[in-house]
Amino acid sequence: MMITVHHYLLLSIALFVIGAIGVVTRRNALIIFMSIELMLNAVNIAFLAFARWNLLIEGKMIVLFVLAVAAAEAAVGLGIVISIYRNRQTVYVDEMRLLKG
Amino acid sequence: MLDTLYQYISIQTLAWLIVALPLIGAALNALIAVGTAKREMGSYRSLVSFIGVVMPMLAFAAAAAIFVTMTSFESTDPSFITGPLFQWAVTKGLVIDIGLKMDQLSIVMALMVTGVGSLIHLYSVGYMGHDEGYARYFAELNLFLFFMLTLVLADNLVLMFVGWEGVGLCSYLLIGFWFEDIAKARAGTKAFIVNRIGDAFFLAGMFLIYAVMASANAPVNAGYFNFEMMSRYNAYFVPMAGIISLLLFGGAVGKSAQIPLYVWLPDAMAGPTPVSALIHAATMVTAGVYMVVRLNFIFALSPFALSVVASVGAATALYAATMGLTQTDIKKILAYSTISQLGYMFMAAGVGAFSAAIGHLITHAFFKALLFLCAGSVIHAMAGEQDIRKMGGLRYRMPVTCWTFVIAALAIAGIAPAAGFFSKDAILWQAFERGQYVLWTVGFIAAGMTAFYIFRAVGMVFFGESNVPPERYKKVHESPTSMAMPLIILAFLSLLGGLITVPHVLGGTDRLGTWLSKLIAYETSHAPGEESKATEIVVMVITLLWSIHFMVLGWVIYAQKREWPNAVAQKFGFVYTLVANKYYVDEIYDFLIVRPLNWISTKILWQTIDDTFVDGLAVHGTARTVGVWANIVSMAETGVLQQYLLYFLIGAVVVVGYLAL
Amino acid sequence: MDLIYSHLLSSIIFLPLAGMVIALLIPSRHEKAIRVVSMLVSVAVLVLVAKLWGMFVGTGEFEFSETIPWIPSVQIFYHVGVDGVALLLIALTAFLTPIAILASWNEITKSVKAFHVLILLLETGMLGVFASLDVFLFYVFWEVVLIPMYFLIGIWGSKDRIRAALKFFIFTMAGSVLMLAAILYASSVAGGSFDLVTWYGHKFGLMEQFFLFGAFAIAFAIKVPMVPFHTWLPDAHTEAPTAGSVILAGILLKMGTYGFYRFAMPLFPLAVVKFAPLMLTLAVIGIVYGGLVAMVQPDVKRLVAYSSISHLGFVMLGLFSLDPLAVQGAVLQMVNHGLSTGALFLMVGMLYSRRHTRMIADYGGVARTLPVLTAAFVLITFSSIGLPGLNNFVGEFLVLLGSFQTRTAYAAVSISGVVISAIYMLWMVQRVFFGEATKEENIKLPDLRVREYWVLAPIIIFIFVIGVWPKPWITMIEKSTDAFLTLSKRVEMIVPAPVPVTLNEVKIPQGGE
Amino acid sequence: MPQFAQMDWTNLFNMALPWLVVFAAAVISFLAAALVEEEDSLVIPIVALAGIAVAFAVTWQRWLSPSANPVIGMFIFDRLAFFVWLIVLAAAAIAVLLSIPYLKARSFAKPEYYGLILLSTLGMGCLVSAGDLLMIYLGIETMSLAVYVLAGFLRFRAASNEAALKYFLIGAFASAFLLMGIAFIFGSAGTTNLAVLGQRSSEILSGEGRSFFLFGMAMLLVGFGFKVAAVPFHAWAPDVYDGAPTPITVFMATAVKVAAFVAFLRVGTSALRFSGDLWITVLTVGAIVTMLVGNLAAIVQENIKRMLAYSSIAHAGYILVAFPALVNDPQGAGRAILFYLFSYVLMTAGAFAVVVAMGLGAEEHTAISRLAGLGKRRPFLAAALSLFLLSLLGIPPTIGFFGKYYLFLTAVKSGFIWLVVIAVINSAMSAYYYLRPIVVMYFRSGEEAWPTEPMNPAVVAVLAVTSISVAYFGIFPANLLAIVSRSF
Amino acid sequence: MMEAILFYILASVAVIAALLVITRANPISSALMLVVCFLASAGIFAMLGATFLAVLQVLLYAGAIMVLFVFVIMLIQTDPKDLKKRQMTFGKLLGAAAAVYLAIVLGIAVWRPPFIAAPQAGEAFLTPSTIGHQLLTTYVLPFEILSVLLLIAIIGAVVLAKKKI
Repeated sequence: MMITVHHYLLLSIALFVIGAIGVVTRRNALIIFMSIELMLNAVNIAFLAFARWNLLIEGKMIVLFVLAVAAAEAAVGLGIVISIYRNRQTVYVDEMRLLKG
Repeated sequence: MLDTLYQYISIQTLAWLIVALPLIGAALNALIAVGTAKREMGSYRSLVSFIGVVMPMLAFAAAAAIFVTMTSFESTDPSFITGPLFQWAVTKGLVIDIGLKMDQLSIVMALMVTGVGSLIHLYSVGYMGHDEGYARYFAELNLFLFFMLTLVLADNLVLMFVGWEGVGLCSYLLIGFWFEDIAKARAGTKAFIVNRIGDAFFLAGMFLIYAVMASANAPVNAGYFNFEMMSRYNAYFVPMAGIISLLLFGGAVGKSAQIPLYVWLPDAMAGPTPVSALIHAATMVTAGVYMVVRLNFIFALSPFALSVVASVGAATALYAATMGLTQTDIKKILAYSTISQLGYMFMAAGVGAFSAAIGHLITHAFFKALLFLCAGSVIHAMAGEQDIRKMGGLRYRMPVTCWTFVIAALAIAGIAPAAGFFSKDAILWQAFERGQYVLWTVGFIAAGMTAFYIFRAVGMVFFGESNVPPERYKKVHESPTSMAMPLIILAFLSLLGGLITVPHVLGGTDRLGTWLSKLIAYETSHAPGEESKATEIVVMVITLLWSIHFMVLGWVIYAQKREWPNAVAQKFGFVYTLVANKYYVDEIYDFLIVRPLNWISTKILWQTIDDTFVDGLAVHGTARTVGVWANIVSMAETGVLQQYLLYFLIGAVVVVGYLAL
Repeated sequence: MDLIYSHLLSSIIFLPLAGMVIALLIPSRHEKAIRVVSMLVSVAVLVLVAKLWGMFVGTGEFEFSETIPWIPSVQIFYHVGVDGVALLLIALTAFLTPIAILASWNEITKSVKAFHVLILLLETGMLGVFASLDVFLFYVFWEVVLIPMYFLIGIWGSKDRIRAALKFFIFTMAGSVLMLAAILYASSVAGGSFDLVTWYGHKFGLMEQFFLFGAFAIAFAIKVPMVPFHTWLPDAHTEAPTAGSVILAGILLKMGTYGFYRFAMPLFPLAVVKFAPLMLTLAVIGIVYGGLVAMVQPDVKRLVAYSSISHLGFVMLGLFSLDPLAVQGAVLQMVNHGLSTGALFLMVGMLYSRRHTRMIADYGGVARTLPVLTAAFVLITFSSIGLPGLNNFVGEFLVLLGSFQTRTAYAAVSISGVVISAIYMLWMVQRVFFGEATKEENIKLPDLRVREYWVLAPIIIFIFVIGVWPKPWITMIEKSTDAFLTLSKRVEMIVPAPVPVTLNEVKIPQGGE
Repeated sequence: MPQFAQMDWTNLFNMALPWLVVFAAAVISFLAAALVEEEDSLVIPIVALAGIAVAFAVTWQRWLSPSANPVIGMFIFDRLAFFVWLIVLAAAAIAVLLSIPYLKARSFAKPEYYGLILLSTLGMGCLVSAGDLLMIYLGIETMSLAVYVLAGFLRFRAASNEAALKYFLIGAFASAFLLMGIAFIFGSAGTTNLAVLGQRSSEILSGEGRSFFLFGMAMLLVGFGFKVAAVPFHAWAPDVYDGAPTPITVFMATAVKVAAFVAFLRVGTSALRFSGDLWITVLTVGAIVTMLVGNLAAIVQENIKRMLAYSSIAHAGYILVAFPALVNDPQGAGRAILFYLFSYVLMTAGAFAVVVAMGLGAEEHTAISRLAGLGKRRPFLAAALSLFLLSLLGIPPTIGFFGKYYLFLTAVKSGFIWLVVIAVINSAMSAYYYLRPIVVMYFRSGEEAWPTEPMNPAVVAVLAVTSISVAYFGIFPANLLAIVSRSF
Repeated sequence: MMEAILFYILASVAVIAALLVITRANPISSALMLVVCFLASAGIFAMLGATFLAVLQVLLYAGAIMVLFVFVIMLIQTDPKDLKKRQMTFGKLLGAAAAVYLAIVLGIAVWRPPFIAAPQAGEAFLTPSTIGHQLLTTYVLPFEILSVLLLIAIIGAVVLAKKKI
């Protein structure tokens, strides 16, 4: 039973899709955000799998950057969530329908 | 004397003057009319009269001078052309010159038009004397003369058409002269529109002539529409002659008020009576006849077309005469009479007796103008009353009018030796001689009716007891000299005008026929043999007796036994109603053409096709569809983030699915 | 002055624009000054056009042509020039614009400055459309015309003006964007050039011709307008102010027919063969249908608008019958329609300014109170009907005569238009002017004012001039229409050869049969 | 991948100088924020503007004399980058200028604001000169992160919060897709360098890496589709444009979009176009749907900001019309896209500037009906808005017309005539909504004497520059066209 | 073989944890499950030879970021009873279906021969020193940009989240 790059990719895709499902099904902004983090994590797995199989260091370096960017995004994203909570006392996106049409 | 004239002015210029003088008069009077609009005319009135009357008279003088000159020409063909004043249109394939053609036919017409025209202008001075539109009236009347002379003297078909339409315009303006009466304005509109229907055919005929001339490779430079050229390339017309003739005749039917387009003429009586006399009796309505004679070289090529012309003419002659029997409006009687007489002319043309047609045209101009002017005189005296049932016994109050009217009535009834006798007899004889017995019979019957209805009018208006209220009757007076004078002159002409067409059999020379013979392509001028001579005299006498019989009948019944007609009318109630209502033709046209056209235009074309389908369904429908989709697309933007994410995901799935599989 | 004379055509095109700038600089409270300046500028344009007319030879080629590189990297040039037809229409534009300004002298009181600025801009656009020989340039001017007219209708129009303006804009826009697509495609197959003369020399493929012609034809047919693309016209005409209606009917509609004359037909002769029956059918339908619908309109302006549809049907009939006489007639008919319908709108405007209604039913019997206006109106009516001796007859006669020779059936049906036009016009005149003045308001109305005489007199003079002596006008356009026919009848197309892009002195094939 | 070790530091410094200037200005503005006491001091915006101006001048100078060897590491300092960055800088300057009165009117002139704009601009600089997918990702993130913050900058306003949240969540979601795409492209090609990808993509596509490569490409397309607001990845745009502070809306609609498009263009020309038909189909369909949805939805908008947002979606659709042409005629299509982007920035910025000018009172009024009678009250403002709208509509002689013309010409030349026909029909449809504000301004009369505030000099400056440019380049596009041609 | 067992264990933990993340009503539970998922992923990272990144994942992600998350959750949500009831809507179903379809499509696209094992030799082992070297040579430009990014994040978070500036 050989574990090939395809196995890792399938895992990555599975996590990515689970994240995507979470994004489209949940209404809590925080959980949506977490789902997105799941997707980024899946991407990282894909990068590393490819790096491993192609014997390229670039893949791993990119993951490093992705991690950093994800952290930065988390900071800003949580800031936004807090500021909206201050105004509206909610984090449910279906209650935010001020802008539409 | 003429030689002195020609030292100063060439005969060509003189010819141009015939046309130009009325135009100048029209222009001057139009300026006065615009200048005095909404103001009192004051002293301008005499200036207007002067210009208005003198110009036609000068034109008449010019025409007379040319006529005299032409008769004195020694060559066999006295006709001449003026040459182009200017070229109206010149392009590859089309040359139209503005030129006049003075020949035997046109000069006779010009004489008649200017002559009768001058008299009627003179008459109008008195008749219209107190109208506020005096200047306008004379401007329009002069303009009419201009166009009529253009029509008559034109050397090509297009210029003739200019005159043709121009007289239509003037007719429109003059019928609706008293435009404040909407019925009169309506009559003018109707006249123009009905004429236009004929003109459309005329145009089509012209286009076919062009096609023929083009196919004949005629030299373009001379102009395809030039009468001279057309007659020169006569032979090429053979294949198309029938259709061309019929189309042109369509124009004539409109202008000369034949079946089925005669309906405008009775209504046209709404105009001032001198106008009716000039335009709707003497000149314009005869333009159709003139055109047929002018183009006789085409008509003669198609026996079928000629037979159509003759049949329509005969039918109209009889049909209009029947309607003349029952009318009670004096002008209407004369109008139907005019239609009927025009029918005679077409019958003559149709059997090929073109010069007889012109002969009747001329004499008819005299006596019918006279009839109208007399009627005008009566109406003038009766303060606008036109119903003959409310007249009677007027001969004591206005003798000149009465006796001139009687002379004209004799003429139209065809009682020898008045003018109408010779000209009408010529037509009937020509029909008879050529074996057109049906036509002859129709014409014969109509002749009797003519005599009857015209003397019915004579009887009811001038003789018998007066139906005029006594106080009014006392006020009735003879017309002033300016009006009486033309009556007398025309009476003279009506009495003696027949001399120009006295046939050989009566020892005459048929001067007109001889004069015109050069121009007539196909007049079977039988040298009358002994047999036919006898026949001719027999037929003539029968016709004369027939007419006299009806004349007397009409006079007796309506001057003496006025209760009879009512009895007859009651007995033949249905027929009487039918005829008295002019066979309901106006109503039928209204029902079959006018209303459906209006309804279709309004309901189907405008409201259904235009508003509902094109604009509504197609244009606004598109807009609405776009609007609906816009709303749908806009509604998709619900404001809920998850929806957006869903669109995103579905989009991604589609893109990835398409690319990755 | 020399500069103006050496670039006479360009000076004519851009003089109104310069006038517009001047008008913009005048503070808007000096209304009189703005009016005077606009009037002077438009008259100056007329004078220059007269000068141009005097120098015009009439060779059938494009004269006064000027070529300046504009966007050379995409082969777009400022290339203008005129043949007889273009010159005639330019003259018409230059002639009607001052009249429109004069007609608005007292009528327009709102935003006077903007009004004149827009009129002058409009004039530049219209002149440019008729003078352009570069298709891109043509399209630019074509669209430039759209905006000022939109504002003219939208700001100074009557009640329903907004909808009418929008309809006008979107209709025209819809057509012209298709034309844009066609222009793009045609240029891409014609070697990237936008020069009309180069295009004339290019052999477009059969299917290409069909599609390109279709796109051009829709754009122009909307502008003409041909049935069934006509429904914008009654609305636009009805709602537009007098000057707008005059220019719209007098000139803008001619842009459509001119488009057919200059572009759609000579460029795509094979398509002309294919589509002629369709176009002729539409033209004939327009003649009859427009007339019949005009007949039953309750609104004078709508009536005149529908009559335009009918009249322009004659123009289209003339163009598509491809007969020399018919084409000449069609061109004259463009001018004649501009004069007569322009005058009709002017007079309807005069009536409106007195009575503030356009409904026929509100009038009746005004002939008594307005005798001179009535006289002029009847005159123009007969011009519009096509009375011989007046201008419209010349065009109609030539169109019918010519088309009768090549397209007998269509022409035969179209002759009915002659009757119908008499019906609707005279019926309208009868209802508006004749009869007894039963309505209080109609009894006391002032007759023509001095300014109104000046507005109408020039048009009436030309109505007579063209009607009585059409020869010089025909002579002026003859060579051009011959060239048009030569191009439009190229069923055997020119041998495909790489066309040199020499823009100066390119000659189009000399006319002749 | 070019080795960094060999890189010429001097050259890098030389080339990236404008980037550094902007960064320096940002840092200075943050430092100044600590020193300046009053909130609405003009010092910080002036610092920002000065930085942008210097950067602009330097960039222009670099454009005039580009380096012979533009590739430095993951950057490509070519004329394209400089030209686009000029546009971006101009857009940033416009955003800064408009922000001054806007924030002042709302008493919320926080000093961080301008620094964030500058940093975002810097991110765009990286994006437009990126020669590597990683750099594209980082550029996008840098640019977007700042804009997320800016969109939600008016913290007290619910709409602003909401806009920021929506933008952020969808943006992050899209980044995940983009990254996944990069991962698979990396996996199939073994590199993220665009130049190398360009050389090898045909080989990869015919090899066994094909499916990975196409998968990656699809994900990448999704990511870019989000950034340029192409349908169906557009849904955020109207809400975010609507809710964000108007100067930031300008910034998003112009600078962000331009940068994203240029990055897309770079990727498209280097690698993706070799997939030929697939690429064409997806982009053709995308272009059509984007135009349709944008134009349709814009028709029913009552709010001018939303209307312009949909309009900008539609314009993205027009630009996408030229993308399929990249396959056959990369140069022509690229130039057309660049020209259009330039014209798009001018007219969109101008139109939004008018919206800003209208919103300098106590409240921000963005309902189209509020424009009633503006033609009378503020003739210049109304005329400027009309000009921009007509330019957006594509009426000559405005730059919008020539841009559209050039764009469609390219597409036609590559044989996409039917696509162009659809595009022009859309263009006609757009007349519906572009004319509405004009109708309201000129044809309807408004009772109130509103807006009461006098024109702000900063807004006037923006309006003057944009309107004159729109008109001038519309009539004489030749010079601009020459610049564009030398940039691509 | 060992590798396979390890892989399947870690993978199933990660997937199950991920599923729990998106199904828990309470964000706290989700956050905790996310930590589990990240830890499992760290294991996967290590298996793929990126030990340093695995460590980083644990420290940075499972540690720092998730703590931040939990802080925010605690900050804004006082009572679990306030949590909204989850509801099934058509949109959600459609979204889930689309995502599943995406997974199938991707699976088919990815699951294609040749299935090859990872090459054993020549693997570039990513040590901290390699990373440092790389960051300052090849990746120096992205690294600099990253610094700008982080600057933005800091300022942005402050601007947005601070109660009063």
